[in-house]
Amino acid sequence: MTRIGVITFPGTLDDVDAARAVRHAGRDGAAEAVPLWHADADLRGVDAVIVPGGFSYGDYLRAGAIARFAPVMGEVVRAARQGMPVLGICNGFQILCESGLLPGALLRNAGLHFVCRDQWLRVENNETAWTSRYERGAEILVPLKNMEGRYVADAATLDELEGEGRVVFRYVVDEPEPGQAPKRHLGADSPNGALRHIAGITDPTGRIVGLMPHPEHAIDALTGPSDDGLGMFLSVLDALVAA
Amino acid sequence: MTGGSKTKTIDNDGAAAVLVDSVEHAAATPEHPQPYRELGLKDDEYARIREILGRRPTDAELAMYSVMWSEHCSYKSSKVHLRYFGETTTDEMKAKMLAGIGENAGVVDIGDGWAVTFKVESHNHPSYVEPYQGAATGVGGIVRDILAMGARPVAVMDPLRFGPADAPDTRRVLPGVVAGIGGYGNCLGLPNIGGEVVFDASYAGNPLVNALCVGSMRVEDLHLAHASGTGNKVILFGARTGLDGIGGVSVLASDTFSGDESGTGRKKLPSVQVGDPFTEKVLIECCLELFRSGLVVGIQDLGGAGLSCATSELASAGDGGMRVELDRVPLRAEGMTPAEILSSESQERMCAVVRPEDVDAFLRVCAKWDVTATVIGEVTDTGRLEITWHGETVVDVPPRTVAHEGPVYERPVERPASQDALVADTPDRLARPSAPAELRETLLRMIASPNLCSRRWVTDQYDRYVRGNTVLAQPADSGMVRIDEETGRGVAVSTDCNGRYVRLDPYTGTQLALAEAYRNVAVTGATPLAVTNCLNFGSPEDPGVMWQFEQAVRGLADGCRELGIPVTGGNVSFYNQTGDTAILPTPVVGVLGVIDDVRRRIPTGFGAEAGETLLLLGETRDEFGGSEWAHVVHGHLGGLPPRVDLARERLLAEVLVAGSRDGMVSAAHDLSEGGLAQALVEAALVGQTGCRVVLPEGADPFVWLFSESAGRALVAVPRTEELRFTDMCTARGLPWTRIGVVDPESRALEIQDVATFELDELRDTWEGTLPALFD
Amino acid sequence: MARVVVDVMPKQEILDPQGQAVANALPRLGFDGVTSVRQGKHFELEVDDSVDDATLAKIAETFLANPVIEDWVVRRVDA
Amino acid sequence: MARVVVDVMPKQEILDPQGQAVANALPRLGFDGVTSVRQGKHFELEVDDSVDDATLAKIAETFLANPVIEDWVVRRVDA
Ligand SMILES: Nc1ncnc2c1ncn2[C@@H]1O[C@H](COP(=O)(O)OP(=O)(O)O)[C@@H](O)[C@H]1O
Ligand SMILES: [Mg+2]
Repeated sequence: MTRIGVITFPGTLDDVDAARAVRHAGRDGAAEAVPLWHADADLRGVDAVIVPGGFSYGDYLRAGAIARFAPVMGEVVRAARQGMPVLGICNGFQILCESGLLPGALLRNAGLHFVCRDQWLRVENNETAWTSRYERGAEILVPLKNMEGRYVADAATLDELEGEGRVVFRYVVDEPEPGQAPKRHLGADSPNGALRHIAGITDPTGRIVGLMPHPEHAIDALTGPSDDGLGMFLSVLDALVAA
Repeated sequence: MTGGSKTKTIDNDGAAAVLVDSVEHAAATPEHPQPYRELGLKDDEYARIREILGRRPTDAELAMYSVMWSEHCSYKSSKVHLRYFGETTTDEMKAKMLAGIGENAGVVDIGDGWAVTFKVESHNHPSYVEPYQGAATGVGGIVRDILAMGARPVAVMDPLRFGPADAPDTRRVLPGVVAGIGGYGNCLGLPNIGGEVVFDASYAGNPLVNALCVGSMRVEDLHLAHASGTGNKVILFGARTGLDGIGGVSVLASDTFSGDESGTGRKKLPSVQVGDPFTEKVLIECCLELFRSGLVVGIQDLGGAGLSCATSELASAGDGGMRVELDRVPLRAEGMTPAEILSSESQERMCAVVRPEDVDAFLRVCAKWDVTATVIGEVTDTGRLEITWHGETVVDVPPRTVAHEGPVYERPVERPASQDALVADTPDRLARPSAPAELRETLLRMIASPNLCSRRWVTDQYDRYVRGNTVLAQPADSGMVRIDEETGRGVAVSTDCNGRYVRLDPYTGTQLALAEAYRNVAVTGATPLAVTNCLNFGSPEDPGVMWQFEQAVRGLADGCRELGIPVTGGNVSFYNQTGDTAILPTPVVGVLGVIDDVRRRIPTGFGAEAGETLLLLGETRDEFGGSEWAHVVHGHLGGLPPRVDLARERLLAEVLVAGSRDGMVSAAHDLSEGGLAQALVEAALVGQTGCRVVLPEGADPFVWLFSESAGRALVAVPRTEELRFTDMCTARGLPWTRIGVVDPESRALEIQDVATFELDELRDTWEGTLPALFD
Repeated sequence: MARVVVDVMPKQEILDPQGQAVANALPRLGFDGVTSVRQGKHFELEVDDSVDDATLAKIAETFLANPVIEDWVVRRVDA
Repeated sequence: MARVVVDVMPKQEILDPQGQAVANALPRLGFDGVTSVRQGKHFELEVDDSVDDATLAKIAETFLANPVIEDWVVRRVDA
C-alpha cells in the first residue's frame, strides 16, 4: 500500500481535506494517509508528502516563514532532495518556497482581500509526479482560497521556469473567448496578481510541486465545484506504483 | 494615603507595586468611597451588594459584580420576558433538546448518535469602534461558546446590518467587519456557510455584527459548565491575561482608594480587544484532544467579563464553592490589579475543572499544543467563591449572587403612540409600475439595490470550503454541512430578520423572521429542528423599545410553539441607538434543520435536470408593507407587514422535505425580500440557466413579481415528476401555480408579456453594486 | 521632495500576536537572548516640500495608523 | 539589554499593493503632494547584551526578511 504523509503544523487547516483526498484516490485500499506532526523529525516511512493548506503559526511573520523551520521540514527537505514526491498546497506551497525547495515567493493578493472562489486552471505540464493523469492543456475547476497567493520571482527565474516547462498550472478566466472553442484564456489579471498567471510550479525533477489552489477540495462534486482535483492524487499513486 | 493601616503593598512578580484592597481591609473601612456609578451600578444595586456581603465590596468584588450585573451579562431588563420561552416550550418540543437556554449554547440530538450545538451572539458596539478587531473577536467568542459544550466547531455564519450602503461611515465599517470575520474565521479553519448583509439608515452608528457558530459532537461527549467534585482543580489555559478590554474597570486602578491619580493610576484604557485566531485554532484542537482523553470534568469559555464570569458561573453551577489564587494567572502586562485581572476580556482563554489525578495528563496535552495552562485554584465545599492575591483574600462571595442573582427589572412597556400613524400609512398610495418597460426597469433597479444585490463581494472573502463538508454555502437559502461522512447526515442553518417588518408589527415581524429562516431550511430539503436568536434592540429604558422587545419575544415563542421547534438559546443586545433613535428592532432568528443524507439537498439554481417545470408554491397577495420595493423605489416604510400563517409554513416545509426525499424537486428557492422576481433572477443566475415564465391569466404582473407574501417557494421539478409532485401538493392542500419552464438552452430570463433579460445583463446588474461601493 | 518614515506599532497594552509568534519561534531556530519582539508597520513616503508637518501628522493619524489600537511616530529623513 | 529595530521593505521592483492603496486614497481624501508610499514591516526587539551584530544580521536575513522579495535594515537604538 502506498503511504502518503500529510503534515500538521499548529494552524494547519486543510490537513483533513488532503487526507480525505488521498483516501478517495486510494479507494480500493491502494493508499493510506499518514499523519505527520510538525515537531517530529520523522516521516514515518511514507512514500510521498503533502504539505497542506492553512495558516501555520498564524502566518504571522510571512506565510510559511515559521513553519519552514519545523523539525519535520528538515526531513521533508532531505527526502525531497532524494526524489520523494512532495506536494505543497496553498500554505504548503508558501512553505516549500520559504524552504527553498521551490523558487520564488508568495505575497499578499494584489486586491488585498482574502479571495475564495472557484477557479479555472490550465494544466501546462502533465509530466510531473502529481499531474500525469491530466492531459496537457486540460482545464480544471478547483477552489482558490488564500490571502497571500500572488506568485512572484525575478524575471530570470520566471524565464527559467517557463523555459524548462516548470509552470504546472496557470489561472485562466472562466468565460471562454466568444466564438472560440471552449478554450478559456488568460485574463487581463490573475485573481491574485500572480506574475505570468502562475498558479503552480515544479522543481526541475518534476517531483516537487506547489500550487495555490486547492485540488483536495475538488474531489467530489457534493462538496466542491468539481472532482477535477482528484487527478493529482491519482497521479502520484501511479508514479509511486510505477517506481 | 487615607486607606489606613491594612492596605498592603504587594509586589507583583517584581513589577510595579500594587495596592490591594483585601476583604479584611474592606471590612475595616466601611466608609471608603467607591466609584460604583462609573462602573455602571445604580445606588440600590450597590446597596444590595453591601447587603449580600455584610460589608462594602472590595475593589475586586466591585469589579466582578459590576460586570456581571451589567445588562450584557445579567439580562436584567430582558429576563422577565425571556422566561416566556421556557413557559411555551412543551415536552414534545424538548424531546430532541439535550441542552437549552442557560447553557453556553443549545444542543439538539440530530440522530445516529450525533448532537449539534449552535448559537448566535452580537458584537455590535466593538465592531463600530474597531470594525476589524470587533468583528474578529465576535467570531472568536462564539466559537469558544460552542467549544465549551464539548463540540467541534464546524461552521460559522455572520448576520450583519450596516447604515446606508453609500454612507462614508459604512465604507469604514463594512470592509473592516468583513475582513475581520474572514481574517478570524478563515484562519481558524471554519467554513463560513451563510449570513446576511442588510443596509438601513437606522444602523448608521449602530452596525449589527452577529456571529453564529455550529458545532458537532457525539451525544455522549456533551460537556456542561459545572465545577463539581471538591478537590478538583481549576485550570486556566490559552492566552495570557492582559489589559485589553478591561474598559470601565480601569477607574478602579486610577481611583485606588486614596483617590491618588499619581501613583499606580492607569489612564483609561480602550476597551478594544485584539484577536489571535492562531491561538484560538490551537486552543480548539487542544480542547478537543482533552475531551477525547476524558480529562475534563467541566469547562467554561472566557468571554465577556472574563474570569469574573468564568469563575462565578462555574462555581455556581457546581455543587460547592471554589478557591482561586489569582496571582497564579499568567499575565501579559505588568502591574495588573486583581480587579483588572478579573475583568480582563483577553481573548482565547478557557477554564476547566479537572480531577487532581488528571492534572499532569491535562498539562501534557496543553504542552503538546504549546498552550499555556496553569492550575489557578480548586473546587471547595464552602459554598463560597474565594479569590486570593498573594495570600490576601480579595474576593469572598456567594457565587450565585454574582452569576445568577443580579438585579431583575420590570421595565415599563408601552406601545408608542406613533405606531398607529405608521401602520395607517400604507403603501397603497405609492405609484406602481405597470407598463412592461417600467416593470423591466423596476426589476433591474431592485436586483441592483444594496439589500438585494449579490453578496459575493462579501462572501468571496470567506473560506467556505475548509474541512471539506460544506454542501451548501452562498448563494443558497441555508448553509449546509455534512456532519457524518459515512452516512451523509448533515445540518442546514439559516438566519433571517427583516427589521422593517418588525418595526411595523414586532409580533408578526418576528414570526416572519422565524418563518423565513424555517422556510430557508426546508427549501434545501432539511427538516427544521431548533431555533436560536440574537435580539438586537434599542434602549430598554425606552418603554417603546421594551414594547417591541416584549412583542418580539412573544411572537417568536408563540411561533416556535406553533411550528413545534424549541428556542434553544440566544442573546440579547440592547442600547443599539444613536441619541434617542433606536435601530430597527432586529430579532435575528436562526433555524437549524437536519437532513439524513446531504446528497439529497435541494440546490437553488435551475438546470440540474434536463427538463424542469417551474412551480410557485403558496399564495401571492397584494402585500407591500415594509417591502423592499417600497423601500428602494419610494423610501417608504408604513402599513402592516405581510400576513404570517405558520400552519402554512409547516405544510410547505413538509412538502419540500418530501420532495427532497423522493427526488421530486431539482431546485428550490424561497421567496422573501424582492418577491418572485428576485427568486427567479437568483435561481437563473446561480444555475446559469435561463427560463420562460408565464404568469397566470389575469394576474397583476407587478403584484406577482414583487409582492413579499410569506409562505411561498419557487421550485423546479423534473418534468417526469411534475404530476406526482403537484398531486401531492393538491392532496395536502398546498396551493401551487405552474409559472413556466426552465430552458436549458436559453441564456435569458423571459417573463412573457413583461420583458426578457439576458443572463449576462442580470449578472452584471446584480453583481456590480457592492464592488462599485466598496472596492 | 522629502522622505518621510512612519512607524506604526500596536499599543503596549494591546495584544501583538505577530510579534509574539516571532518571539516564540526564535529560540526554536536556535537564536537565544531575544526577550521581546513587537511587530508593526513601516511606511516610506515621498512627499513634496509643500507638505508640512501638521499634514503629515494628520495623514499618519487618519490613514496609516489606527489610533484605537496603535501608536505611531513620524520622522523626516534625509533622502 | 539593548533595543534593536529591523525594518523590512518589499524590494523596489516588487509591486506593493498596500502602499499603492494608501497612495491612491490620499488625494481622494484631500491630501495632495504625497508622490509615493511603500509599506513594509517594523520590528522592535529587546535583546540581551550577549547578542552580537552578526547574530542580529542572521536573524534578520534568515527569518525576519525573505531575501527573495525584501530588503532590510538592522539598527541598534538607545533604549
Ligand atoms: N454576511 C454574510 N456572510 C456569509 N454569507 C452571507 C452573508 N450575507 C449573505 N450571505 C449569503 O448570501 C446568500 C444570499 O443572501 P440573502 O439574499 O440574504 O439570502 P436569503 O434572502 O435567502 O436569506 C445566502 O447564501 C446567504 O447566506
Ligand atoms: Mg432565502
